[in-house]
Amino acid sequence: MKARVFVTLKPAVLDPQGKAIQTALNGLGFDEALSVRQGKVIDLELAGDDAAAAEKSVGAMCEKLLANTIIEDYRIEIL
Amino acid sequence: MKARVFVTLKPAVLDPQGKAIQTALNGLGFDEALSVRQGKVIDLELAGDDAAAAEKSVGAMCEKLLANTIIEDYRIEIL
Amino acid sequence: MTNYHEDTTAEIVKEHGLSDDEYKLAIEILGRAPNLLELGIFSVMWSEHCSYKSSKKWLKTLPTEGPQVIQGPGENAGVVDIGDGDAVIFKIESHNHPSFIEPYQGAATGVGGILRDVFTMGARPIANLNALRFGALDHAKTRHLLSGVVAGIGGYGNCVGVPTVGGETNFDPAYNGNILVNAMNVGVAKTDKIFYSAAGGIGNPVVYVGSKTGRDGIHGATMASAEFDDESEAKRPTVQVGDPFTEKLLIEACLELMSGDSIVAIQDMGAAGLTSSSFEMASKGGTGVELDLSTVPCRETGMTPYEMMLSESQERMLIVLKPGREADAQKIFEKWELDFAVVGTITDTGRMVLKFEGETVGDLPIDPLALASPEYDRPWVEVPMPAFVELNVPSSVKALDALKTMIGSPDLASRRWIWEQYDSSVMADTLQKSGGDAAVVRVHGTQKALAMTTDCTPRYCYAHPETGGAQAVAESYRNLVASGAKPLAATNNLNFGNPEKPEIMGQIVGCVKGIAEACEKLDMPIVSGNVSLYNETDGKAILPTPVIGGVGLMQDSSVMTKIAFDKEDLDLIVLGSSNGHLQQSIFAKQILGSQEGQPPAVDLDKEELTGRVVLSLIENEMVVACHDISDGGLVVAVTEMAMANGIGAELNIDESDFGLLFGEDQARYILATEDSDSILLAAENAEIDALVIGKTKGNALTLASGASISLSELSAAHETWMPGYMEAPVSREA
Amino acid sequence: MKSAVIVFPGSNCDRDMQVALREVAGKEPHMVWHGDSQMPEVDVIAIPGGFSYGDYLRCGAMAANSPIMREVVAKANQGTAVLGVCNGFQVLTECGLLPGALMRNASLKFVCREVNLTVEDNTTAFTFNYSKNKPIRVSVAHGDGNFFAEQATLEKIEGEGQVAFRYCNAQGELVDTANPNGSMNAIAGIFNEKRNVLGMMPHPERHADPATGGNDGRLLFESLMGALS
Ligand SMILES: Nc1ncnc2c1ncn2[C@@H]1O[C@H](COP(=O)(O)OP(=O)(O)O)[C@@H](O)[C@H]1O
Ligand SMILES: [Mg+2]
Repeated sequence: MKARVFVTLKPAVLDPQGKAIQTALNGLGFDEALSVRQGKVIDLELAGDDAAAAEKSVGAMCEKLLANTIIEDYRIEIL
Repeated sequence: MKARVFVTLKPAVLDPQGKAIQTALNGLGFDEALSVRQGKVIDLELAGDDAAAAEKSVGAMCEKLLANTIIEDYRIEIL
Repeated sequence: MTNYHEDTTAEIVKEHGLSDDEYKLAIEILGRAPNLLELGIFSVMWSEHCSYKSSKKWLKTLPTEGPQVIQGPGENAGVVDIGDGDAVIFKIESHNHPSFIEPYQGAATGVGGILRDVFTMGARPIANLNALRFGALDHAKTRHLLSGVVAGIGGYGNCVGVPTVGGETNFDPAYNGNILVNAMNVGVAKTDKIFYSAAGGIGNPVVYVGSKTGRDGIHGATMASAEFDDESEAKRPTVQVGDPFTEKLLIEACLELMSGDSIVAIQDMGAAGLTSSSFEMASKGGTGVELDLSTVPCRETGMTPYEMMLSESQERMLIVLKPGREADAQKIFEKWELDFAVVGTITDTGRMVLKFEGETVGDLPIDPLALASPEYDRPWVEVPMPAFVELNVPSSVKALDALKTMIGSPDLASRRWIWEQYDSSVMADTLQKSGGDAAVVRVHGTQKALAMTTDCTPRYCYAHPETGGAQAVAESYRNLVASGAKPLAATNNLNFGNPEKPEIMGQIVGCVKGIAEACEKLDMPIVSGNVSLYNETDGKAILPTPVIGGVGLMQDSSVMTKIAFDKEDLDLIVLGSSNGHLQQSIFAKQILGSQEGQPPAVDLDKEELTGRVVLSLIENEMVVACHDISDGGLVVAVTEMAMANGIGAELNIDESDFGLLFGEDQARYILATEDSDSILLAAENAEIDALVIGKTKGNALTLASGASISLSELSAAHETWMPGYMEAPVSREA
Repeated sequence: MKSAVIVFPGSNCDRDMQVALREVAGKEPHMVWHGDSQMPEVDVIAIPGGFSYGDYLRCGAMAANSPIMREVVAKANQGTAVLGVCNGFQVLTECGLLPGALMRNASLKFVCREVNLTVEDNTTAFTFNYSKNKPIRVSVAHGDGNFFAEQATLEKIEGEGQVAFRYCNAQGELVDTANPNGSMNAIAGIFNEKRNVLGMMPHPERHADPATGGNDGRLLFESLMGALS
């Protein structure tokens, strides 16, 4: 069973990396890039095949390790 | 118009981050994590509202800047 | 008639880079046609990279011995005695091509590789240096390559916790398609705890430790062959990704194992991974080796013996243990969370036998293959000394304006933007980092310190290879001396174009000749090194770039000198002869637009003598600050000394004496002193020219005429060029 | 003063910390491996710099979850002095002993240079050998030292006087060019409320010997020595 976790900076947190990418894109002539934010995506291969259990366990992983909830939000997809 | 780009290491490329996360998860008792790979997700806010044009321009951004196609694959979603 | 194994075809043999003659020789050695796995092994063992087939003949002419040398070239790194039972172990290595393909990972894995060469021998790595060459500033890739390479070097070195303390950086259009990334590492070991790579002890276990093996770095050319058609080429990266965290664990685990007595031989898996490491260990030990490839820890499923033998996955080592020590060793590697597997045994057959899933999949004789690796005497033409060129300085040129232009130019501007991305003070023994002459790192827990530097002036080497080769060694010698260290020995990285062209071969021969003479005369034997050839794109070669990595010793680090003026009213003395040699200088290039003529002559007797005198003056504490004179000449050197601490100088030099101000005559040092009488006397006794050029004073640089420029103006020019260039917005054409 | 230095896989300033503590206290610190679950009885626990677990997910995140950190948190709550430097600071925020988070440097580049710091409070065990009016000079060497806290948290940190050090110029002025990483309010180090836990990005242990960079860092260890012996 597979799960995907998105970890993104909270909207209120400055994202210098996203900003740098946007500046670089604009510099390359991609003026259409109005704003850019960068996050992490973590793909997990999980034992078992109970989606609800997987969602719960991945949620615990996020709280414990995968995200720092002071600055980051996370979202889980069970695939 | 919004687009999302997933940038992931090609399957055969060593992913030290993923490996370290997996070891840490297992160490925390999440034995169900069998394998972990980490990638980037880049969220773009784009000018215009032509989905086909957006897809094309984001593809060009990926080739030029967002992904390192020597070691990374990318996938685009127009939202 | 040539014949082929059923696995292979003429096409596949060609893709492996073997010439017809080499293939015939392979058949002769085996007594049959090699299968694909064996062909792969021949190909990597006889590649330029592993066999040095074009350069071997000339490398043999380098001086490699001396009472201080414990181990010269031929092992993973050179070993030099520094007294009290301590040894310094060091080497330089190139990662040019990988860094051009993928600058971050290419440079990072270059650092990882050279670290392994050094700690394999029992040393704790204590310092990294890097010698970098990039293309034209307006070339589309230069900025991208430079930022990626610097981030990669920092990313790896910072994480493993070894300070990066020095290096050099040049730009020239000749490197547009072939940048140079040479990484040097210096480590310290106990002389009775040095580990070598010669296998021994029939029946001893061969152990694999570190990371798992993946399909990294297996050569693109071999992808087409039948074995691989089930996966697309896109999935088979030839770029290796470095894992500095694992390297750090590997260092600690290996040093922990080395503190006991379980190891017979140890070798890192570098280029050509498992093949060259096992081959070299067996060949050096005069033994055979049998490997069971089914036991190799693999990162991916379905890996073939061919892939395992040729993989260049990073952070791996091969160890021959004493019998019965497997469990002890395993415990250490498990503590550090590293893979550990017994993969084979040492045999007395003199052959390498490869087993996989119970079958023999390869069987090759070791010595015949290793010793028969080709050695070429490639044709070469001597590069003559260019004609003397008279350079006239137009009256419109003003010395201090020229100085400001030069000090803020890409050739001489500060590299702070680079070195601030490197952790230079971790390990808390760095006494002197980037920004001066040599870097100086204390031998932990002692008063001793090691000085280290990398040097090469490619424009001199191009003008006249023999002079340029000697100059690189001489400059390295001077940088060590100027910091107060006695030069000990050197490593070298020979970067050139295609050796099959007689004029390129002529550059190689000339540079090696110059290096050999200089190392002999300056008593800096070459103890290790690396050769990187075929640095060409579209038939255009790089400038000949034989980088010298010099190492020196200070018995008492409290005598160390720096370049900074630390007070006013110090006398400034130039030691050595100033003849006003402007040809091939930065002044000629930047101000006169000339890149013609002869490089400055290198008089090795004078170098040796002047260095010896300067060192004794430093050791007798007569010198407050010291700097050698190199790129840019005397006034550039004074400016660097002044900017380092914001204290200026009044020079009694004529504004129009361009030869004295900017000439690049060799064998010269600037000394700042409170004891000029003693220095002048010492110079007179040694029959060395000495010239009092002025005093430290104020916060400007002033010439005899009263013409003056403030240090803040000079510093601004010096410091702003690189950040300005690197941080400028990406251009639309890029 | 009895001390312990926690060693994680990937720590690389553990020896530097060990030397500084040994030199000042005249006693060999305990080097405590991350897998150990027993913490020796000590007066101060130091979490050194480096790249624990490669810092691959987020700096300090994995180390914060290691068994030994449960012990460190327990000791800190009982009042033992805890010093986290660089990666150690990141670990302390990740495990909740200190507020806020350390993000990528604003320049997006690793930065190693000497910086000047104001000493905001010289009444603590860590700082009482410092003067409030004289900036100190130590090195930073990090890629993720950009201190961030939500507005309310930041106000609380400031209001309670929990800021230990700020980046300043040689004259002690808080100017943007002196801030090497973009930290909010130029924060270089903070205390917990009880002032027994200090996290800081700059490396005092690299400045505990005049030969390698002066004595300004040593004074921190001497303060501890004075307060805890
Ligand atoms: N790539 C680099 N990495 C680290 N330090 C560098 C690098 N390039 C230049 N430097 C530093 O910049 C200073 C000036 O370099 P260089 O002009 O080559 O010195 P020198 O002329 O004394 O050999 C030296 O201290 C050198 O160590
Ligand atoms: Mg020099």
